[in-house]
Amino acid sequence: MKTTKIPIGPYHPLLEEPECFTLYVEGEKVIDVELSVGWNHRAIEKITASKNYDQGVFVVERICGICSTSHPFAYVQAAEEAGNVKVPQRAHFIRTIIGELERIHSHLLWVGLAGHFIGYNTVFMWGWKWREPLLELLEMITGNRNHYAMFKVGGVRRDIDVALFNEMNKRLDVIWQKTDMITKAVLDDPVLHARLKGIGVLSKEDALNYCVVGPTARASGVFQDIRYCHPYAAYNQVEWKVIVQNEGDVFAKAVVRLLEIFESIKIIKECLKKMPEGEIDSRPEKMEKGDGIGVHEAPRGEVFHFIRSNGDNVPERVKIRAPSFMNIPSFKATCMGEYISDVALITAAVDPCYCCTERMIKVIDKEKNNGELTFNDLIKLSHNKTRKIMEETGKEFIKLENI
Amino acid sequence: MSLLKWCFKKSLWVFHFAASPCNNCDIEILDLLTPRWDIERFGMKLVGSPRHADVLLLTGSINKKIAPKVKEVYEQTAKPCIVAALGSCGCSMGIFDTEVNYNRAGPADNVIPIDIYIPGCPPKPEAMIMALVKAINKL
Amino acid sequence: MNREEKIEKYLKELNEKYKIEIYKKNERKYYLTTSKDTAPDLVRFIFRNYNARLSIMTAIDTEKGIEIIYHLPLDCLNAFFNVRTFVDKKKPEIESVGKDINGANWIEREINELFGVNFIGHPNLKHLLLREDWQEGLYPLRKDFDLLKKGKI
Amino acid sequence: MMLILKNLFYFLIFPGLLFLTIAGCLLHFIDRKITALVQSRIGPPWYQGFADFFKLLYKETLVPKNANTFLFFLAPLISFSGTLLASIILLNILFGFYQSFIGDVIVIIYLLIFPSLGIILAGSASSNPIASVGASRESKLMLGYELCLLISFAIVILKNNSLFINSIISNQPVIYSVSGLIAFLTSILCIHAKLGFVPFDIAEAETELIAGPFIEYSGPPLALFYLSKFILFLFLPIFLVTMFWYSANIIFFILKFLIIITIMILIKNTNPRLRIDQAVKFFWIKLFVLNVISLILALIGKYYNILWL
Repeated sequence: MKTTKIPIGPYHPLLEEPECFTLYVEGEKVIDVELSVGWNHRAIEKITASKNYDQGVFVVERICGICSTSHPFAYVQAAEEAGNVKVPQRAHFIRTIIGELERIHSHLLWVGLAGHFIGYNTVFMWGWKWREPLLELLEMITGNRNHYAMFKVGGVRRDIDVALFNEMNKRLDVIWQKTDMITKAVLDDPVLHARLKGIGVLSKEDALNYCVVGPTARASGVFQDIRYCHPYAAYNQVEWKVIVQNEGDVFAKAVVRLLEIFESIKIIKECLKKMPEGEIDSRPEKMEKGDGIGVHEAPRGEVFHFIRSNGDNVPERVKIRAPSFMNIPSFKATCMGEYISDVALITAAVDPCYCCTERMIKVIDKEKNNGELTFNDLIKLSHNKTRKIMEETGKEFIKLENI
Repeated sequence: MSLLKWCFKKSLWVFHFAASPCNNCDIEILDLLTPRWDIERFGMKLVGSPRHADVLLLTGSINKKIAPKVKEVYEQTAKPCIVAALGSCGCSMGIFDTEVNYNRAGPADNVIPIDIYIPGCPPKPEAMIMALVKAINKL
Repeated sequence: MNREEKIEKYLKELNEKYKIEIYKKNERKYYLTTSKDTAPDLVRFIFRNYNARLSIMTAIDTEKGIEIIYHLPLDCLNAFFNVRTFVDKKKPEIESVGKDINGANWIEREINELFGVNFIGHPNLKHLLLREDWQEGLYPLRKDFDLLKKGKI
Repeated sequence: MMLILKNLFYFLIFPGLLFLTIAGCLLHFIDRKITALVQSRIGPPWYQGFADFFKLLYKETLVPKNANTFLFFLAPLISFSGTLLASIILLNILFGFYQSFIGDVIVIIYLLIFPSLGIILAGSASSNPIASVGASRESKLMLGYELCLLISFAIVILKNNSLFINSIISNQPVIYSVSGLIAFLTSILCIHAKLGFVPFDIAEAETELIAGPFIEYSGPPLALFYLSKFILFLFLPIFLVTMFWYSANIIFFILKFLIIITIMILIKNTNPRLRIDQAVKFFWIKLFVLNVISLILALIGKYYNILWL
């Protein structure tokens, strides 16, 4: 069978962000995936190491546009643990509300995009239409549609006044019905079943071995949710349940995300009821020496920040790890043996956020020195690549090591 | 020729092109297609390949790795085309404009000639539509 | 057997098996400092037996050499085990964990690229982040990285 | 001399190029407007079809370095000339300017292959691996729906036992028989796939293969491709109405034409894109069996000349 090499990206309408993976394809079936990332590296760790704690929050917020409150959430918690700063109770509740509002609009965005990837543009338009009132709500509370600048070491920058409470409840009820409608439309549509079920399956062992996080892991039966396992902010004062599916295919990931929207709405409503009075910022003066780890369950998984502070107001070292950094290598396990038209959907099922991952590099062909490869060059290239793999591994195609 | 120029103004095909952004501007571009801010009213359509494109929406502060690709795609688009730098990253490297950033290849106009600058992080969809309308009148 | 006893049992086990020095930051974060050669086995032991998850490895450029911390969250026990080792700057080398924890592949490639730590036995130690033609021997995140002679464009 | 002028008028002005382009662009506008309204958006202005087409003429043409330039420029010409010729023949016969010659149904069916042929040629001519995958998908899809289309046309010819369009028009419309109805519905799905609308737009699946075979085209060649798509969207429903459901006066004819258009747009907006193997399976297993049954029914009907069967 003639194998052709399909370079997808770095510029492809399917992907908002640049990321390039090369598929080795036999006819329509994918036999090998080569991942190249690195288009987005903006040296954020080096920049944050030269900014003090207040400026750092703004830099960290601009890592990713969709989860633009997850990184500050983790950064601020890491700084508070490093310099053991106290945070008032009301600030905890406001942080939980903003975190959950962002999870809803991020999941609605994903549902729309998934619909767009399989050509179902009406779901794309609906999903994004019901996301607009949410962004307006966030604009009312924080002043900006996406980069909220709400968080600060030691508390929150702005308070949510009581007048907004019933406005939030009204909009959340509207979103509850609409997501209900979308979930019914998505879950029992036979064509969607045909397109989503049984493709890109990530088994539980693979999920554990690749250390995937977030909905990708929960869709493969791994019980892991940072809000439940390592409770922080106000998540342990509000009861909600973790959603786990076992099939591990794209359909399970869609179900996990849709049901999580309902959980988030429940969390916000309860937080609004139980919101205590009190001031929202503990205005820390000095930071003690020490290390701090901050984790937060972002819409895509666990965001991890590590800060080492040496007493003055500039952190000595900031380590940032986005959820997609662990989820993207799992393409290797899920894309093998699928059709090209499914690969687009499988890579999107992980809801990769390449700006978060900020780890992108392009594999340049050494001998040709990225000269213009003609069509039969491509075929020759993938031929000897597959032959090399066949000899090396003795007829076994999947090589997990060289990602 | 004025008929063709009128047609060019009335049907701009937009190609979105992310050069190491924080993908907030990319999501705002997609917001333009949704029912709330429908740019199809002005005849604009998001196309997949630079060959079909008239407007090049460049988002993000370009890093060293992506700079050659930016030039490559710019040559690939059929002229006459408008190039728009979107967001404060595109206009002036935004928050990443420190000499500490070892991986920077400068804001957008270091790499390709830019016609429109749309500031804001992220720029509001209304701001983007206003910028595109201004670009149309400038043609 | 509730949370604290389980953690105490694990720590006692680790203490006998490996030569480690335990520092308890608060009741959820534990830092285990060991030497360069026992760290990978310790990490594999924790990963396999206590079904922990390798969240990330942090590398920090300190006077005592390059400090590498393996962060292993134990999800069912709401605790973080962080294994800390030091690698000297002249010849930074450590055995790779990537062979049996697949998630660690990219993490080690990134540290190798930004700090220059060589991971023995890593299957595919190429550039992950920077360009292919980045100047050899120039590690951006090290303290002595001179901003003037940045990598050639 | 007068004859040449008359023919030129028929070819270029009335039922020919000008009329087709205007009607095609208007139809394209109706299609996009209805899709926008379904998605609760305000659609494009009425002149959107013209603006898109003429703007592409204004752009420069880029040819990839390794592409086979002769084939690269031949592909749009083939696809455009095929659609134009087929629609001119049919419309002239319908408007009574030309006499329908023996076997003109066969000629039109033969000319309908040209647009898909043009797309496959375009895909393989431009040296882009993505375009070649698009071309191979288009050929697989064509294998799928051509068979069912031909069988449903065979039923019509069988029932009217003639190859003249005039006689097909003059006889009683085929749709009022069971096998005719089944053939009509399956042929709607087949032309849906020929036009490359959403459930079957696998060849130029926008999110997977960027623009499929058209990825390397820009400027006038791309304009020709889009124009042939517009004209096909106008011509194919008219062809179906003449074959299955012809009615003399214009108002009923246009009404039936609009019914087919709305059916197609509704199908387009309400379901996602199928994978190539699912699409081909759908055509070969589900539709093919249905067509064979209706063919047998038609044969029985013919033999025992029961009219309703």
